[in-house]
Amino acid sequence: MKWSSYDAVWTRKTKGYLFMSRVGVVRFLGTNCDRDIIQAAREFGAKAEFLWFQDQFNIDDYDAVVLPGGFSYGDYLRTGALSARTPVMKSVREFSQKGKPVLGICNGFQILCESGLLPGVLMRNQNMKFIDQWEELEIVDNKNPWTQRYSVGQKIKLPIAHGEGRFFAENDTVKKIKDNQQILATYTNNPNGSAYDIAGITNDKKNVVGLMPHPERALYDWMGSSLGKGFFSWL
Amino acid sequence: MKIGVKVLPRKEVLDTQGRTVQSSLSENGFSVSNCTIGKYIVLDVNAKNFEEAKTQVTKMAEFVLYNPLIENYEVEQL
Amino acid sequence: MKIGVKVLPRKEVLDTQGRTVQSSLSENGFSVSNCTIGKYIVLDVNAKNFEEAKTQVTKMAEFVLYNPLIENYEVEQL
Amino acid sequence: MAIKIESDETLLQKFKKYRINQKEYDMMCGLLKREPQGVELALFSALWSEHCSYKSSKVHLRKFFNKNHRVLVSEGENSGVIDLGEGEKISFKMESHNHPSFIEPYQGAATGVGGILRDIFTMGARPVMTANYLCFGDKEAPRMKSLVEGVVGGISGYGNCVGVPAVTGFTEFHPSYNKNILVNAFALGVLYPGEELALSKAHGVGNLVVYVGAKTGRDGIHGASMASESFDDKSAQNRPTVQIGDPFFEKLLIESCLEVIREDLVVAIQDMGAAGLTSSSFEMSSKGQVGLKMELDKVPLRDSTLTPEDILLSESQERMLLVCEPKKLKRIQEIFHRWGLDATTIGEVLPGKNIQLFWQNEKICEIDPDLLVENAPKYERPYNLREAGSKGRKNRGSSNFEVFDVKETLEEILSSEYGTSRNWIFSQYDQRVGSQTAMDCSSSIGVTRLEHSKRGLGLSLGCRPYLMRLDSQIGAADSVLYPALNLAIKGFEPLALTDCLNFASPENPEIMTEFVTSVETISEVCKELNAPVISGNVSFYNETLGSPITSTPATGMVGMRASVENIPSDYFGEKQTVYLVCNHQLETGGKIEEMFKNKIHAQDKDINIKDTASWILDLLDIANDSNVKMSKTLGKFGLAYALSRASTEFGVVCDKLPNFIKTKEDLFRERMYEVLFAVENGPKLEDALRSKNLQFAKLGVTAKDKLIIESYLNTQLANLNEKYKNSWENLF
Ligand SMILES: Nc1ncnc2c1ncn2[C@@H]1O[C@H](COP(=O)(O)OP(=O)(O)O)[C@@H](O)[C@H]1O
Ligand SMILES: [Mg+2]
Repeated sequence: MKWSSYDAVWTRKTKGYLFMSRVGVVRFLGTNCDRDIIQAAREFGAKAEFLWFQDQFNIDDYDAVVLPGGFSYGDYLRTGALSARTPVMKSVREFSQKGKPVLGICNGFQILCESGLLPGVLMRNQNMKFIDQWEELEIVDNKNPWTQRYSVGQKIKLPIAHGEGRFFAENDTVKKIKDNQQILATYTNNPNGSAYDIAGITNDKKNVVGLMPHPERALYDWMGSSLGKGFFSWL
Repeated sequence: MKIGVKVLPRKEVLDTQGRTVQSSLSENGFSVSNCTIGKYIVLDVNAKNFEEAKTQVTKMAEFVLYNPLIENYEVEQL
Repeated sequence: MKIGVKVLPRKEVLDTQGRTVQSSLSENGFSVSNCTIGKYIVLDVNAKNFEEAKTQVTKMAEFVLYNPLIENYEVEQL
Repeated sequence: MAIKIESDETLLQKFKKYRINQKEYDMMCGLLKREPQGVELALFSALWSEHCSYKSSKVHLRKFFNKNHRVLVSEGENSGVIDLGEGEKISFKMESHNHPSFIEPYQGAATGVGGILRDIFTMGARPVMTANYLCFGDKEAPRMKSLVEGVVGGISGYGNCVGVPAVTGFTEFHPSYNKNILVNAFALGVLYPGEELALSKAHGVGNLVVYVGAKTGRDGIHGASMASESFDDKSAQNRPTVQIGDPFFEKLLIESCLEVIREDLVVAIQDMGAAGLTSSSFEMSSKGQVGLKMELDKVPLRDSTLTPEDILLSESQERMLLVCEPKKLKRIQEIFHRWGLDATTIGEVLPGKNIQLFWQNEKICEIDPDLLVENAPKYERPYNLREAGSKGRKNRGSSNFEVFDVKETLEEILSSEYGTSRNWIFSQYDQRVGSQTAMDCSSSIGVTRLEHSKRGLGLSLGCRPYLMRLDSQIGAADSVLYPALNLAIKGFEPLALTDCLNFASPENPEIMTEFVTSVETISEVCKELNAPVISGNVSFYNETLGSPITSTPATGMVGMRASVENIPSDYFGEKQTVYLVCNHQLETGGKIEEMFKNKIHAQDKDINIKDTASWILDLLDIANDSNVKMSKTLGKFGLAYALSRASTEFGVVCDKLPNFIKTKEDLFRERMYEVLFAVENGPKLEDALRSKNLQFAKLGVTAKDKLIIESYLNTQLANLNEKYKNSWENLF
């Protein structure tokens, strides 16, 4: 079976096909949330495996691709800049152009921006420091695969952990993002100076999503919140 | 040949680092009306003359060394 | 008056950023035999001439702009 | 034996350069039966330094209780290892980086984290949590604010990038650290079922010695011997090149080293820490009792002007040495290469037991490593037996401190650097990477979940310097009892301990007395708790121009709980009854000034270690069986402070205080030891406490948004919380 869009994955699930979605988790040098994502995806019944930054992959082999957080290439030069120019990103681009679901979390979000798959850029936090803390988010869009399990306006608690999470784009770009309903989620108390309190955005086709907070760190009550589940439970 | 690439934040972009340094300088009695902080990259390339080196380095800059959304760059010979 | 301060890692000190950027450039087919990455700071100071500005900026550099244990700096007029 | 005494200046100059004294020089000559030549003096200098040889502490460290059924390794390796019983093993250790952090706080602290992580993954364990123990000087002391900022920045910059969560820590301020701050880093790693330990013992004649990781530069040459003397005004001038840490390289090393270890490709592996290539190779060779040939010109260099001696002593970061069978080299190189790293053969294992060093095909040194490792000097430095009772206590101050207004005093404490939240520090640390953190730095212990079994590992750091200033025996006992108590009341059984003993000069008998007392006391408490000391580190010469730091035996205690679900919280919740459970040993405390600047008031009593340890283990049962919803240890500033910290959403209405609290002052005294428990089912807890004959008092029930303590205090929580959470930035 070959599936070309997230709708297909979704249909299969609702129709009760016995099917495991296949998730590719990209590992760059310095990625450090890779094992977390594998664990999260498997927890919800998906078949998850690593994709190596030096290798291109067959886009038909996966139903979704995740770019996990971390410090790829040590965040040197600019966050995400060196990773965005690795061979695996050619496949990720192709994958996303087919409308298949891509999620970039934290450093993954930065890489997606650097590679142009998402608009804008993530800059140093306003206070110039790394910030790890729990934040309340409001889900603004759920017409994309990754937040389909949430309702619009829903408030969820997720942890952030980044030094460069201040979303920036030129005025007309930001306006476009807003008008196109590409804002995925916003912070209730903006921790880093992000434009429009943006915590996450989608591309215009809504299959590519970037998010600064870490849903994989909020899967069970013992982690402090279980409201990050929705990002993976649809897989 | 040693080439320098100066990468500076564009004017319309908020330069948090520059702002922080400026306010720290002002607090300590230095008078600075503006402070902008960017990167300086020194590259050793194999080239016969500056022109040739500049062509090479410009390619690198366009490829990865700067992000046009937020930065400008200049190439100079060292 | 606009003054530029170039702050670069000292030679004997490991430049972690330069090391990684160089190898990434090489992997992408650019030939660079060395890459060093530092900061570039542009300061707007009130001074009659470069000499005066340089004196001011040198004080600032010693105060906060560079870390003498790991960096060197140069002041130039822009 | 007649030894030619080089009376000319060159020898004295050499002594100075290599930080060697005449007596030790004579010892070297005796062992070699000649004078050291060529690079030998450099080798001796490095390996006989206090830092590498533990020459002043070895005879005492041997006394540590360090074996029980769980312990797999507790001496002779990079880090200790215990077995958790369901196929998992863990390895943990704590290490100091005080001197480098004072010189260059960011890089010093960063490389401290890097170093301790290497000690852990060298054992084949994947690092899963870190913690840091920090002592700073008075915040108004010169450079202090920037030291705080730099140290925290360095730990954050390095730890976050390698991707190991920081789950707890400790931060204190006292003028004795003004010119000698303490930066101690802790790391813990796990070996999952079926994964084998890696060791550092070289063996197998013909096997290859392989150098992995970063190239060698001029970083930190003579660092080990520098770290083994006190600061003086000249230290600034003969600083070695600052070592720069590269967390990105470290991350690549972690992944690649674990991969080669998992594939069983290495015979031995060792990180290059203090005294770099010298100590790693000599220790591998000495432990395995095999010879090694090393071609120094094959060592990858960042700076081509390095001499063989520089190469031997460089402390460039992120480098490893390993020994492998020749047929496995190719696969090893493949793996490292995949991770963007180089693996270079620089030598081989030889028959016999000498180390032979070559430079451009010429043998420049041949020496038996045992002369440098096994035969390093061991000193029985003079010390006194600790005098029992009040005579042993140097710093007993008066007890007459006065509290005028409870609320005012409380607010003053909550907004001082001694009592305010460390949130400014730990919000800069990634506390959750790995997605296994069940309790982060905002809690009294750190907890990580074991991926395979779902059990929880708890971590609490010990040593409260103000108690060490009172009395080294009380302080040292507390540095094990307090973290054990913190763990027990959350349901974590104390398993084992690591320590980092920060002291001034061992040549000072008073300091040595505190050192010996600390080691013996820590060992005694560990034995009572059946929690052996499995690893540790000694840092001497923490003094500047003759003024010593507070003797600070920092510890890290690790405990285990059957599950990470429903761990008692640090905060009160709805409809809970609050109890104070106590086992009074002695009463200490006073106002902020007394505790942290001047002398501390204390009763003239000792801690009964046996009694306290068994009380702690009783509380462990209670915490696990009685549906405890909230628990908290009372520490500095006593009950009032603890209640205010536990009251975020819900406070408590204490209508009746126990009879040992009679005055406003009593609300701020620390009675070692007391804990708070809050439960929904009061009678059940009372029965359990009674059945164990534990002393307790009911304080009251929880209430939303307010804290009431008899007629002493009646306040809304918002204000207290605001003071606790947001004062740091006003202070620094
Ligand atoms: N340097 C540090 N790094 C990380 N966490 C820290 C650090 N210092 C303190 N903390 C956290 O702050 C909490 C409160 O600190 P403190 O008030 O000293 O201890 P306690 O909770 O035992 O009274 C600690 O439990 C610890 O988790
Ligand atoms: Mg070691």
